[in-house]
Amino acid sequence: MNIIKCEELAKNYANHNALHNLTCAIESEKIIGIIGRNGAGKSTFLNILAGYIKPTSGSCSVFNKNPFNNIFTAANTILIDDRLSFSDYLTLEEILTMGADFYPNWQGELAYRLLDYVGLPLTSKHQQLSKGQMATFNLIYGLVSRCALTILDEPMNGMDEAIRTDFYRAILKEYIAFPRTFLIASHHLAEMESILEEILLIDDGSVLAHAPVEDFKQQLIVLNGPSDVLATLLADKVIYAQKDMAGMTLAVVEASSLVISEDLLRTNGITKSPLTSSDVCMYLTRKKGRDIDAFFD
Amino acid sequence: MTAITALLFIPFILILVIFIILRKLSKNTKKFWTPKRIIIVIAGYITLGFLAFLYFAFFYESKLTVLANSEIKQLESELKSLQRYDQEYNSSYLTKDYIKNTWEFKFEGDSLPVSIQERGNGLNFDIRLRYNDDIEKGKAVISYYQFPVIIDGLNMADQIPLPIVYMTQEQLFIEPPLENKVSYNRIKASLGIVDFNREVDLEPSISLFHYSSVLLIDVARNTELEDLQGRVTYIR
Amino acid sequence: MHSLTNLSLKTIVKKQVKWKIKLYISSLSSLIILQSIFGFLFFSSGSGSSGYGQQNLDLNFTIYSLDMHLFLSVFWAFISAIIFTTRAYRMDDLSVISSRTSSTIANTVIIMIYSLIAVFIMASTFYLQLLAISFLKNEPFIIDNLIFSPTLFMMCFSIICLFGAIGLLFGNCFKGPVFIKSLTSFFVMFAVFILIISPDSINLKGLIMLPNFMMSVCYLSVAAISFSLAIWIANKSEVSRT
Amino acid sequence: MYVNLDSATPIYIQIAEWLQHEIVADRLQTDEKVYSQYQLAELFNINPATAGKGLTILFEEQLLYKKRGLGMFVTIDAKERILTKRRNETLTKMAQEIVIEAKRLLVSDEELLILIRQTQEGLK
Repeated sequence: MNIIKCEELAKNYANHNALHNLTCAIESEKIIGIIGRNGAGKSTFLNILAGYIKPTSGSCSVFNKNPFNNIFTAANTILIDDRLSFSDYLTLEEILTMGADFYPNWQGELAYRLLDYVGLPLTSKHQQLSKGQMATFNLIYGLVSRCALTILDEPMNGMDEAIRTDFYRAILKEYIAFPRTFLIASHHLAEMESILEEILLIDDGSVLAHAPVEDFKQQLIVLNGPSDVLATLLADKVIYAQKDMAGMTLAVVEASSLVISEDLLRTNGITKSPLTSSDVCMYLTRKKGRDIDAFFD
Repeated sequence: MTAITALLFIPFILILVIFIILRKLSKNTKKFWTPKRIIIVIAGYITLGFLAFLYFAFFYESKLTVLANSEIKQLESELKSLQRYDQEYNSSYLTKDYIKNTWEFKFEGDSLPVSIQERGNGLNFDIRLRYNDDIEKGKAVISYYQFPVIIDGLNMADQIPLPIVYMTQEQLFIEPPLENKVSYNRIKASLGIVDFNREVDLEPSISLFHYSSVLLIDVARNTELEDLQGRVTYIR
Repeated sequence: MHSLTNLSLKTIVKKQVKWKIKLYISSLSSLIILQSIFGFLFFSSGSGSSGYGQQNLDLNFTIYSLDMHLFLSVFWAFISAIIFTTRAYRMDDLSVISSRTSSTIANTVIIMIYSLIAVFIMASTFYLQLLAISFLKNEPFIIDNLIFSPTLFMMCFSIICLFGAIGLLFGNCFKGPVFIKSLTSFFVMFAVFILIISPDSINLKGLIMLPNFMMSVCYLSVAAISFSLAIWIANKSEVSRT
Repeated sequence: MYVNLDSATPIYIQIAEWLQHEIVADRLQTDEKVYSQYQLAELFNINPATAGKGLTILFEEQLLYKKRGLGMFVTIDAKERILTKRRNETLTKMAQEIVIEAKRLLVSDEELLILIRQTQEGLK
């Protein structure tokens, strides 16, 4: 069952278009990584899903309803980002009491245990937390609220490595205990890859790829072989990146475009190796003909 | 226009400034001023206000009490009848209840010259002459009658100053009193802006007899009053 | 799939009111501070005076009425309501289940409750100020009417409420969609223009002549319209985080 | 006991391999219930769907069978099948690679056979 359906979603601001023609469908109870470069429109997309902003055109439905300013989607959605704020009259403990009052699936006990684990005193105020502590608290708040759609926008910003590892595991355990849809936007794809089921790659305001993690990874492959052989082989193919070195060529190409048997590759002295998903993202989103090296020549 | 603008905007700017200062300060005081404590303070403030109210309602003794509407009505009708009697030269309305002061003078002969001095606002009372058989010759009894004066619901009769009456060189001098300055604080739990504007169209809040006080000169029959100014009216 | 939470708008508003009434309480304390400061500044002057020069009696009444207190409360309500629509407060709403609509309805309820409390605070300041004057200045008072009449109470409440509603509407307008923003700016400029060109064209005397109760009804209906407009605009507005 | 994320082998294949290894090592006996996808997910800190894929591979190779509502169990001949498969596929493939590499390094067939024998001796 799809809980999110977006068609031709566009969001224009006065001076730029944050989203254009974004179409996607997200099934329920999956952990999905929302990946994209800075300014790709991830946050805009997530804000539309949370009902905070209204798309300029196109349709968006969450739980089969238009999320914009809708109390039903608001009750089942929580958006956690670094701008989450609470009244400065509330201590962390009171914030948790307030959360328990609003969210019906609230896990108060878990919240206390997690806060104790990370060593955040219940009496401190939200504004006085350090950046990492605040992110940790916000993430705990998002986890224990157990909303059917939990959107985490850069949840680990500012946290140290040990806590990040702990909390990826916490997200996974919470997901197993109470399956729900997680949308996690992050730049740290490599560290969270293992807990993801699917990856949604957004670039330039539209969806570039949406696939299960393994399929996503296998989209691109690296071929390494003699330059002349590869040159003929890849003559009409899209090459994402290429590096020539002493008669050998490294080329990143789309796996699906390569319809040659493994034996043939092997006999031609070409080796095929997979890429990590971060690399795949990087190559997919890199603008054609744009290479940082070019600026230093 | 400028006055109204100033009246409106100066407090407005002041309030804004206070608000900004408060918001700056509140950042530092939030640790102590938790919502619970603020609620206690507000409740305390309202309770104190209520206690102050109770004090005024039960323990505060006001020297002057505001007349009720029915009392005012009664006094007004009383004043009207007094006026009617006065127009008929009937002295029977001059009862002892209204006497505020009396002077007694002796003089020689059958005539009494009267000199009435008008200063400033002029005389604020009527002068009446009555031939009284009970009074022996060569004697004048002057009585000052003060009728109720209702200003803004208050009977101000007691505050009206006495005229200056004296006799020198066989002549009676009557002078208006020195001005009596009185100020009162009044508690009106109402909105002046609204009420004042409404009162403009209502009847004036001062009701008084044409002249609310009368100076009565009682002399024996056959005594002649030399009233050159013609201010004295005879009365039966 | 777990069943989805279905909370009615009413439930959410109730919960929001329950928390907001506690968290916004500092605005009431600022009213107390404001009134105390002004009560102290205009310690002895009273709200009005009237003089009579009759019968060689120079009579001067200093009248202590509620005008100044009401005036302050009205400004306070206006500014507080605008503050409720500022970024910091709106951001706090996002961390719990809410929509712009529910938050604005909750703010409406808060403004009404606070207006009611503000009338009590206003009355308290009035009596406390009188008490202070009677002790410190040792001047006697004449008590015309000490008790807030129910119609007066209602009128104070409705005026404070009205200005709170206008403040809320005003604040929401500038957070709303662009055309509402421009419409509001135009309206405000137009109003200021009219006020400068011919201040007499705005004549409220007819309204003042109405009895207190009718005036309250008028104020409350305008307040209701403002509140509804504010909620309507909120329903159309996006979350702006700038 | 963590999966190697940087490995070229996909995670679900690593899971399948790990389970096969457990069966071969007799830590998972015949007719014994294997880990559920959620247990695997927790164990390896991976997404349950990925773990499920690993189980599906084994199911499709008939190393596991399903009992409705109870989970997956090890089939009787699972260990046998794994061993056969490894012999047939894995070992053959490895042998192929050894032969190709030997050719590249200009090692003659005899030398290669001697090398294998020596290695076998050394491990005994």
